[in-house]
Amino acid sequence: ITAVHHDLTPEMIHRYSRHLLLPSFGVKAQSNLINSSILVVGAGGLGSPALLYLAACGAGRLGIVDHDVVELNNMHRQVIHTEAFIGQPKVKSAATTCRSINSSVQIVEHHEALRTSNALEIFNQYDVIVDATDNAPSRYMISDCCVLLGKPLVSGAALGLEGQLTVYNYNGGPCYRCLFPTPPPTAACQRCADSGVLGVVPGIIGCLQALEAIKIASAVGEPLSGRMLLFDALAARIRIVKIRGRSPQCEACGENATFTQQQFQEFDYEKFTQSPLTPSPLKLKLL
Amino acid sequence: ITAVHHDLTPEMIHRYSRHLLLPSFGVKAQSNLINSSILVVGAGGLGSPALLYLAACGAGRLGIVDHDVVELNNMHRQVIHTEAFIGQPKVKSAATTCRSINSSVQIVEHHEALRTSNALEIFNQYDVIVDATDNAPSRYMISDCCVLLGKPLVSGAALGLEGQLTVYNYNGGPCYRCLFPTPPPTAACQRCADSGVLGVVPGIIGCLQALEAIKIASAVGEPLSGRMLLFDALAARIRIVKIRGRSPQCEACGENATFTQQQFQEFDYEKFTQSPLTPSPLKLKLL
Amino acid sequence: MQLTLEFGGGLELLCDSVKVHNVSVDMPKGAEKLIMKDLLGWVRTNLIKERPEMFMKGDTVRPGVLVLVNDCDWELSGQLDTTLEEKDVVVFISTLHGG
Amino acid sequence: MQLTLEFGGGLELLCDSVKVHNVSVDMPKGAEKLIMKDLLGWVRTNLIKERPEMFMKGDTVRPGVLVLVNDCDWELSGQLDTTLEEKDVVVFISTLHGG
Ligand SMILES: [Zn+2]
Ligand SMILES: [Zn+2]
Repeated sequence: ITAVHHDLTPEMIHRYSRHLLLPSFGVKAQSNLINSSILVVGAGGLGSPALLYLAACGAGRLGIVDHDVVELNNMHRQVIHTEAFIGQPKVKSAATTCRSINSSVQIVEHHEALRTSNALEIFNQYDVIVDATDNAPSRYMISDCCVLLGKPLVSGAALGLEGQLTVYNYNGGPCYRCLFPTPPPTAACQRCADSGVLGVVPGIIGCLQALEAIKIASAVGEPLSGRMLLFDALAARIRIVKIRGRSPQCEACGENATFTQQQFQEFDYEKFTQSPLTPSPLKLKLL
Repeated sequence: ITAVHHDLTPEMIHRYSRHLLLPSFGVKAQSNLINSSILVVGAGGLGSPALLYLAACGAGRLGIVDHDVVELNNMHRQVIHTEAFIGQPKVKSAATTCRSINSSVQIVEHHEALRTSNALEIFNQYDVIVDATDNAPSRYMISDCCVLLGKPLVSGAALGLEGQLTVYNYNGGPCYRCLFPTPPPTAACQRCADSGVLGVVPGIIGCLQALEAIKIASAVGEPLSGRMLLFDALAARIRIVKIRGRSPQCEACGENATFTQQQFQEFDYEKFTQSPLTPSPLKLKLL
Repeated sequence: MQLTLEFGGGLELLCDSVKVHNVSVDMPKGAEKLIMKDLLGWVRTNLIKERPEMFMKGDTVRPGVLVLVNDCDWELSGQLDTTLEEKDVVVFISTLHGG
Repeated sequence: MQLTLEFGGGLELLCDSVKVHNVSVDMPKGAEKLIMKDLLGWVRTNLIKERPEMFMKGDTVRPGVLVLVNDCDWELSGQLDTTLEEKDVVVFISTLHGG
């Protein structure tokens, strides 16, 4: 390895040596990563593996937004949480695990629900946003906020035995509204809590989200922008398809879009999607 | 959910409720999983996420084989280990984390290097074997042992920014030797320690290994047998290709194969592949 | 015309939970080609067994459904006017929100 | 004949670290088809820049290399005798052992 100017301490050189050995990653990409900040919205099924790998890889500052507490029925998929944290805030539990695997990363706890009133201020503090939420209004809100602030968005979703992944608002690519200008009917917005999910499916999608966030933050490779990954766990089939580019007619990012931060703060995402941002839990009856 | 005979305790019904809700998984598959045993060979880059998700999902008994200790330069990818366990056995560290996320799973620690002298006895105790090792002789040894005992083998590999995944010796499908009857030249057998690996790449492959092991143990879906997944992280490309079936000429599993347990125990895998089973660590020099 | 139609993201529940359908679709009478508009009508009549409003709205797919012709978003090939060819693969997939 | 050749699992290092090559390969003189045996020779002459012994051994690929023609193991299509068609995609990939 040749001499390159870098900000790596001897401890970091040791810790990240397997990254530094890679010709296509190396000191430059690791330095980029260490100087970057990444926000993960949601410390649940997708956020758990995303946070584990983003902490391990050496992202400089890692933020976690979540308002929820750890429950026993999360633990089949939310592997960042331990039984000892049941009943405690997910943000606190996730931050504790992240710090235990990499004490050199700055972990920021945002223990609050993401709302139009706090999203701009929180997102402003990060370079890359990871959407690891579980409902339609959050997805529109997060995408719109990323468009307003010019932040790349790594978006993952998982339900049942399927998963989806893409990167929005990156380098001239589409935003969430370019693909989905009109919200789906409420009946089409099932969540894991209602319909179930095989735990390892968000595990796979969340790891892929971490990879895309790492690629963007370290400026290596080709992020999954303008493309979408579709994963079918039962059949073991994966498609990576080409999706539309930025829509000139998009109300958020289009040529004549007039959506302002002020309008964002007043926009009612729950009414727009006819779904709640923080749904009530389901009670399961099983004989 | 209708009444089905099952072995689930009320605590399990609560914990696995998102699996039980799934029409294509449900009580039957969860019961199969709880009554199954899975062995993960290697608690490193692939084994870390595989073990996390296999513990979380409720595999009844989960074995871990590894002889190594946790080092700082493992931590960028081996997210099951915490800094507190640096210098301690990986098996102990991994088992501690598994127990902390699911105390209802029986975790078995095999703190020893896998050798021809102990492999048959260890593998005999499990239904499904996960190969999460990092070298060629181990891969031949594990495959041969699975053929002798009739165990399905979920095989993953990762190096640099690429990963590979398939299921061997499952339901009439090929074994490792069917695909690779002759070992590659030593120069083609690079390991992560020599050549580097982006930490999240084994993360993704290890999660996919957990998924395939879950599908086999719970008897749902189509395991990746006779097919191989090829992953290119930098380009965000994935191919799932069709590979050859069982070879009639295979020395391990073919029609006229005469390979016995006795011969296995005497076979020199290090000489066969001209590579060590437990290679010496690399010293990295970085200016 | 032989086509492969795939449903995902929950849309398969509208077709007896079958994800992959290998089908033969005739050209509309008097027409020289089959376009996506024709295919949507055919799918609604022949494959959708329940809740058609979860598949279509007006003369196109409902909001939240992506349509892919040979792994490419139909917005890039002319949407309802996309001409189909022998052996094309058409995927209908509902966007997921879970996590 | 237009072909797409891809190298992976480290084999791209033998071709200036380029993974995907869109190439035009002529039929052998007097032959009516191009088979994999011909293509291997062409690749060795035109694309492999270093350590050819890491790509071939004798007249076939070295042990540990999988060859895929249109996403299908060449063992299923006749190995060295596989006939190539216009626009085929041929992947050469070295098996990985890391973890
Ligand atoms: Zn837009
Ligand atoms: Zn075999």
